[in-house]
Amino acid sequence: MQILTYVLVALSIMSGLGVILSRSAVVSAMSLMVTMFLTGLLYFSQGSYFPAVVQILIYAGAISVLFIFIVMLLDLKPSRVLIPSRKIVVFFAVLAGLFFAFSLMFLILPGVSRSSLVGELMSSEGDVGLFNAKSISLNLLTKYMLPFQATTLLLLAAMMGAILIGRAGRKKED
Amino acid sequence: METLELNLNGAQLRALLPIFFLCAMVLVSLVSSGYRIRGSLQRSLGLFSFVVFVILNFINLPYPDTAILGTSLFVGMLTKVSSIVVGVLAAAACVFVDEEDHPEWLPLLSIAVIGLSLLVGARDWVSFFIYLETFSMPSYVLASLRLKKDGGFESGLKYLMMGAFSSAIFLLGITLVYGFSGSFDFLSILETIRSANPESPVGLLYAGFSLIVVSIGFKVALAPFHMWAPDVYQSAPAAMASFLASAVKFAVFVAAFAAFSQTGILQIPFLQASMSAFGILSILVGNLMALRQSNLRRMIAYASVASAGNAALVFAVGPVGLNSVLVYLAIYGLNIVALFALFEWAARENGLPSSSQADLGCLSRAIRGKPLAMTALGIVLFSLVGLPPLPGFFGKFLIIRDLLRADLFIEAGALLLGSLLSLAYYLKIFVPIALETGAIDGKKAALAGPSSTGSLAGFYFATLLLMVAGFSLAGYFNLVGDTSLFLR
Amino acid sequence: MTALLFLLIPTVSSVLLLLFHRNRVMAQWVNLVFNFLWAAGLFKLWMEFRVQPETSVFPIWFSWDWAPFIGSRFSLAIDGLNFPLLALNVVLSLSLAFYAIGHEKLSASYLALFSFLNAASVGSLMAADAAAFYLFWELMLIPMYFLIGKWGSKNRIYASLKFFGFTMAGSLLLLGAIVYVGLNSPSLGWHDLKEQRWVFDGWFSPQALLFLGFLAAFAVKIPVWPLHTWLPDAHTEAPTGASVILAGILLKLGVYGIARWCFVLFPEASLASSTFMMGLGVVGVILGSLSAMAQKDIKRTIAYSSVAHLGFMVIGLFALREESIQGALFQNLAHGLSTGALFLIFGMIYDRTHTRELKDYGGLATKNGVLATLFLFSAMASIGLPGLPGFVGEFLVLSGSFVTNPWLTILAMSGILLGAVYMLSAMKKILYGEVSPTLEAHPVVLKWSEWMAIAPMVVLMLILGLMPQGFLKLSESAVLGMLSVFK
Amino acid sequence: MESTDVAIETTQLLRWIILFPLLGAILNGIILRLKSTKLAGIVATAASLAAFVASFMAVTRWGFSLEGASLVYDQWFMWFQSGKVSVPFWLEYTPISGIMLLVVTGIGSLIHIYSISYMEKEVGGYRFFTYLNLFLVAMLTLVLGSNLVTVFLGWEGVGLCSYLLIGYWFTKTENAQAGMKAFITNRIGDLGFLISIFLFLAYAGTLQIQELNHLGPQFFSALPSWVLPAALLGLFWAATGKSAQFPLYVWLPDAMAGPTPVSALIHAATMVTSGIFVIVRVWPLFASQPEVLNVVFWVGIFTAWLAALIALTQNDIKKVLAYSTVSQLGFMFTALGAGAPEAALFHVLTHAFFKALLFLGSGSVIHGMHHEQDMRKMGGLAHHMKFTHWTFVIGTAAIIGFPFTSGFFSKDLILAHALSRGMVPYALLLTAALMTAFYMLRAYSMTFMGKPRSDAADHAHESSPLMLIPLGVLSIGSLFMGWIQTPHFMGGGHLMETAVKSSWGGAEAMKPFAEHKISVGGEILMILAVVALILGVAYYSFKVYREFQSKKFISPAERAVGPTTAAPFINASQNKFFVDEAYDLIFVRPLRFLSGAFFRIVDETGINGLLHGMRKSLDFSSGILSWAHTGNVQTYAWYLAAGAAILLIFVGRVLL
Amino acid sequence: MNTEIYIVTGVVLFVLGVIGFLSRRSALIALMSLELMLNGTNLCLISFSRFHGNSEGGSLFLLIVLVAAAEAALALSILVSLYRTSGSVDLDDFRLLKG
Repeated sequence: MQILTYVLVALSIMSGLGVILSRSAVVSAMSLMVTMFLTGLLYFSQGSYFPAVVQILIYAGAISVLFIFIVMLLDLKPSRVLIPSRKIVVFFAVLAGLFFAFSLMFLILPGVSRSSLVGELMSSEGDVGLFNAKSISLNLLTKYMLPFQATTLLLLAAMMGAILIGRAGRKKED
Repeated sequence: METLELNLNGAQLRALLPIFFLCAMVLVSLVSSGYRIRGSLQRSLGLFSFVVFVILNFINLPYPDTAILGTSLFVGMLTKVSSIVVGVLAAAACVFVDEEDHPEWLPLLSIAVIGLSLLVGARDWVSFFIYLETFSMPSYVLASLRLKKDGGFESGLKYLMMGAFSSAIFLLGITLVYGFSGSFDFLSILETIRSANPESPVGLLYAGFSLIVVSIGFKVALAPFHMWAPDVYQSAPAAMASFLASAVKFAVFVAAFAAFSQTGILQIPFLQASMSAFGILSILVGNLMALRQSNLRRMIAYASVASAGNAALVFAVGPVGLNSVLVYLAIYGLNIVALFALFEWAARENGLPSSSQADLGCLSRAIRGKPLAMTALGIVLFSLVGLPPLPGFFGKFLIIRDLLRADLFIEAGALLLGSLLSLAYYLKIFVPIALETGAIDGKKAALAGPSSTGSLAGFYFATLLLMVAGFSLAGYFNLVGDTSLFLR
Repeated sequence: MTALLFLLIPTVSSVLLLLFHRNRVMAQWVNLVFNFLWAAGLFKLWMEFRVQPETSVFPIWFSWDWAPFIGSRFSLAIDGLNFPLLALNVVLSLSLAFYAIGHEKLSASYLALFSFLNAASVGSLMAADAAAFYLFWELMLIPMYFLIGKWGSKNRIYASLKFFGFTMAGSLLLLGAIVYVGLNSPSLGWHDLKEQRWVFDGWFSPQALLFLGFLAAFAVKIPVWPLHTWLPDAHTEAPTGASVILAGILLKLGVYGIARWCFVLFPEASLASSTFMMGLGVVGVILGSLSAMAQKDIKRTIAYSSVAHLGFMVIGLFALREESIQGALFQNLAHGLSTGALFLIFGMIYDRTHTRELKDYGGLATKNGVLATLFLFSAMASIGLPGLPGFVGEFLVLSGSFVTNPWLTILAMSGILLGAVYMLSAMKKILYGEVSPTLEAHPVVLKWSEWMAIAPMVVLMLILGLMPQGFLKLSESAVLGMLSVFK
Repeated sequence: MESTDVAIETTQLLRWIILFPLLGAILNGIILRLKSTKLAGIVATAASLAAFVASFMAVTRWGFSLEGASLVYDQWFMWFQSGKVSVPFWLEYTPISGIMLLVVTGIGSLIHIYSISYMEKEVGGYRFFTYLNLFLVAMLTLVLGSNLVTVFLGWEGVGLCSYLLIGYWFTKTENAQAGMKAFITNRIGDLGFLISIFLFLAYAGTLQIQELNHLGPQFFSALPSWVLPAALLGLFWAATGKSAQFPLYVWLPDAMAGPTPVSALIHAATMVTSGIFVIVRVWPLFASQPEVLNVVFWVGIFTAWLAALIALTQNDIKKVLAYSTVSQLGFMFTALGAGAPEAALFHVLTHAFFKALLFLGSGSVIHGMHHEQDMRKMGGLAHHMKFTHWTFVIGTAAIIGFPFTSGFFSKDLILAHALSRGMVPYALLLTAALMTAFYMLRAYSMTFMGKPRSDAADHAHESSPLMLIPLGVLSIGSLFMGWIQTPHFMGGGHLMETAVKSSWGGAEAMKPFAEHKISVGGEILMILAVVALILGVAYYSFKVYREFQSKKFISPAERAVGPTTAAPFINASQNKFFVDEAYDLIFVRPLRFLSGAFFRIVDETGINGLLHGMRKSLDFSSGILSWAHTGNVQTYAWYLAAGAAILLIFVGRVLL
Repeated sequence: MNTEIYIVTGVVLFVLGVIGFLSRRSALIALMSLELMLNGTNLCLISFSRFHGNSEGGSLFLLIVLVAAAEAALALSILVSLYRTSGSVDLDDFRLLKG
């Protein structure tokens, strides 16, 4: 089980690398989808089945596909990661990223390993009732009712924006 | 398993009434924009809905504080006052909305107002995040409402990408905090911190808090996370830009202040210090950058970075500083709205389609020989500079008082220095308008542009509101009394 | 109530004058009427002031709870320290109202700004509350900024910015200090603040820093060397009226402010800084005089002479003796009148010739003997000829400071000599010799209103010079009361 | 007033002495502003005469010797008072004031009368008379003032009037320049006066002259030892300015640019002697400080010598008289320095008469010559201007000390006192007296003897009676004034001595120097020798210059003094020993340079430069910042990420 | 299985996203990197939630998915329009507003 988890972790990181390293947007989008999927599997591996399902259905299934659609739609030429003027950008980006990672790890790991967080996750069988679709939905419908409702407004706004902007982009062609 | 508790009692319903009303108005305006009704009508509708929103909040003022659905909304004095301010700012922005704009601005603006007024009442990070997104999403659209004109796409894309990026950082932050405490609730987090033992993974907590601070810094455009602000303030439609620069900044600041003080961020000296460090940096960067701008809106954008810095300094004071942040930013917001309206009007007078490219010559060509407008401009600018008895002075005064009370001399010094630097560009505005007598380079285009009366009205309206705000300060302090009441 | 009335008259007039922005002449007359009204207000003030008991310390005449949330009441008070300056302000303003009559450039908005400036300056003189004081202190900047920037001469925009920037820099420190001073006080009122005693042990102690904060604003305004470089520019570029008020009232507010606020609130720090500030005063006197000699521009010369004279006042203040402070306060009036008159008279000449260059002048005494005499009279008053007010002020200042620090005083006395050098050189060039082509081309013939403008100043100078005792008595108890904090 | 056993008498008479001329000045200058110079002159003269009458009344009332120790005050009003400084505007009568009053108003009135005619052709001459009256006001204030500040008021007032009158013909820049020079040089001196005032105020606490006299040396000996000498030297320094002593005498010759009556009144008879007058008023203090007196003494001798040397070669008649005045003032200071205030004041009195006479005489000549002042163009005027000639002779006789004229008595008194201080000073002073004889006879001969050397001289006319009457009156004074104070062996008057001694409000002055007794015979012998010498020199000079011809005497002084080896010296003398040039080089130019340098270095480069530098650095830093704002969204995000990373690192550092 | 590995994975994914966002020239890929960041966050969130044994993290996870979808939709619509108007989705091309 543990080995499986390590394999999944390694794979997901590799596919994550694929997202940011590939020359072609299509490859990136596919890698993204794979990463999403692998992450879903990671959820499974720790027993969070409902999130895992959601992840695979919505993320890997919908959002990634949306990206792929757009990539197809735009018909982009493969872009090089390293073109001369961008070397410096890449360098600084990697630098910032490494610093970010380093400092995060530096802060998190000692705490995590020192504390009560160390140890087994609760076994996947014992507490299915606690951590399933129902409990999550209960939260959303009681405690987080208001934010949950607010997301409708959020989605409405996003929808209006997409329509508005999409229409405007089309107008140009007319 | 908690019991399903969805019954709202009367008090809670009344507390929610303004929000409900605005939600209803979102639908109404959505319909009206679908029918492409006349711009001026849409404007009136907007004005109506925000004025009613403000009135409803006013009516709510005397009622006792109400918590709704646990931690997701707390309707207290702070929430109500902030809602009033946000509503007023939105109404002021409504007055000079461009009639040619897509009528969808109204539902979007209403959603943003809802998000902002909820944000202040959020008492857990989940709600906070969602409310944050609730106003962010329409903001992205509002920023790119101009679309192809004036770099609307570009600024919209930048704003959206940056917003999403900072949201991701914010999310990581609350995730880490959650990892530490196992809860999103502000007060429980504070409890966990209080009961933390040496074994507790405080690194998680601190890392989370830091990331939250950074992303909030982004939202209120603190240096060095401010760079989106000039682009957006310049290229969004004037009214929307003024809303983003005033109401959003106000509400996020106040909400962040409330959240930070309740969840214990303001009890951590280092984060307080880093907040004020960002503040000092903002003051320097904002003022210095504003010095070299020729585009009026860009200049004001940088100036607003500096003002955000002023407000950020108060974080170093701790929870007692809330009142001064609130007053300062509310007044500042009115100033900004007035200025944006004025710029829009000046651009129209010059036959420009919008004020995105308005410069000083443009403004002075328009305003010369109009004593009333010049007086109002004087009031607004000197209020920004912080000259008494204009309202801007009191805001600054309160901030300085808080800073000095906490013996934060460097911060106070930075604020004063910033005020001095800001003189250079605020006074520059007067030069071609009131001081030079010769003709101004460039010429006034034929008046082919859209009508300008709305923007002028917006300018006067905002200036009037500014003065009213100044006069009602005493009443406001009577109302809220002791500042410690503010935070429960 | 009278104090409020006195404050409201110029305020109201500034608003009303705007109504006449289409009719310049009308506005000028209305302005004159308002100034007479103001003078009447002063008279009423005087009648009430006269019967006020001498023992009362800075008695409050008017109070209004305007901003309780910052602990401030809008209160106005009058005692012997500020009353003479109020009177001076009225006199100068009346003079300028006469001067404005028939002047082509002085439009309604100019006059309105001017009235506004008047309101602000008397407001800051009367304010008995730190926040109210700061309010008026800052309000003075706005009209002055526009007066210089709009109605000034060629370099006016630079000058107005410099003026605003310098003053604001000082004011902001003042603001910081005011805020801090009020933190533990029941209110920002002068009387409450006076009761506060701040710790003074070394220059980083609270009292010292607060003192410096207050001092910064006043030192810029005075201006104390080396903060003076805004003054020559502002004076030179400003229109005549603004120059007169700048020299006559605004600079004086710095001196007044130090006496009113710095000394009373921070006695130990004042005492400790005495020698240093006197030293700065001396440097101001000497370098101001030397710089005045080097100028080729007449208004600049007069401006630098102000730097030197105000240096004397600084010396007098910080000598911290009754006679020297009295002298400084009296010098306030004397310098206000003499330098005001110099600016006014030269302004009238400038209105006709449009040049400030010394080399363009000569032989004015041939063309207009009376004006030349008055010009010379003012110059003599300015360099402290006995019998004219400048002497009394300088004499008292130096006689006081001589006791405190004889060496600095002797150094400062060189200013008396240098003053004569630059002033008389300038006078020689302007008044005497052959008539210059400029004056030949532009005859300087004054209107009746312009004579009316000069007259009150000259008469007052004579009265002050020969019978200063009444004015000294006026401020005596206030100064003594102020000095009592040092014991 | 401090309580003394001195009786105080109050009066209101004294103020009228000042008020009359003031009224005259106001009438002339402000109210009437008459077109006719003559009428204006009459108004002014009336005012002056009224003052003379009032002075006369005062003198007759109190005389030249106050009984016992009484003080006469006119307690007019409190000028100003604050803290320790109390300056009442009181007037005080003392016997020496009485003498000065008579001199000032008397000679003043004569000169007013003279001016009516002298200035009759002036347009707007009312200005002149206003200034003259104002001068009287100031001078009388100086004389009557009861405390040092009131005296200072008069002191500066006369300076102002002198400034105005020297520059009266202001269209010529040189005249205005001369006025300014006078004023500024005097101001240099005035600083000493002020320092002295401040010292008295700080240490003695009073400025009333009689109180200071009463405090006396005993009081001051309790103070730091430098206080009194410093204060007195300050006063003396002021006196060197006002009374034209080395080093501040340079203004007086230039002051001759003014109208001649002014030179007579201000720069010969009255104002320039005020330095001596003031010193005499506080004599009890001076008498206690022999060191200070020594300074006074040597400065006096040096000045007398130097000025006489310069006067030897001057060709401008007024310049000769001016340097002569400086020289004579030097005599007076020598007298003071020798501890003989009465001698000094006596010489003041006689000098006032004969020098005024000489000036008015030269004025008459100049008037007759149509404003020609160069003696080389005169000659033979004795025939054309008989009356003027004879009065000039009397004046010359008086100044060179012709026996039994006024100058004879006063000068011999001074010489006698100088002798008591040693042979060297005596010899020096005597030389100066001999030089006086030489240059005066030279001036006389060149002007009146020989043949006319120009058309103007040929057609010179005698002046009007209005100008001649004052000449006559002054001649009488010059001849007989000496008899009021004669040597002891002659047994005559000693009015000066008594007047001076009773002018200190009852305070006693010690004798600063040991008396040097000379036998009466020796004294007579000495006087005779002196007279003989003087007359010899005078005759030589007369002989040499009687036949002076301008063509022949290109450098007349060269011929006079003898061989060519002296040429550089003559050149130097003619050029006033380059003192003006030296001052220009040492003081004026450096000052001008300093002013420019300070202005440029401190103000423009320093402070303004700093400001501009600050602005530039702001521009520069905002330029750098602007470069950081690339406009690329990824840069923006980079700052966000980097900011977060840095914050995290700092958190880590703080935390762990 | 301990939580550590999941957290580390989440953070690494997040940082990979950051690097991608900062360095890739194509706006599209930058947006994908953004999704990667959110994905990393989600992983952390779920792990923490799982660890603490309460479902709050799961609730937030759902909401994040929702927001991410909305953001992606809006961003992509802007991108499409941009591509249509300017023919490019390169971020380097959009720097009219600067300084």
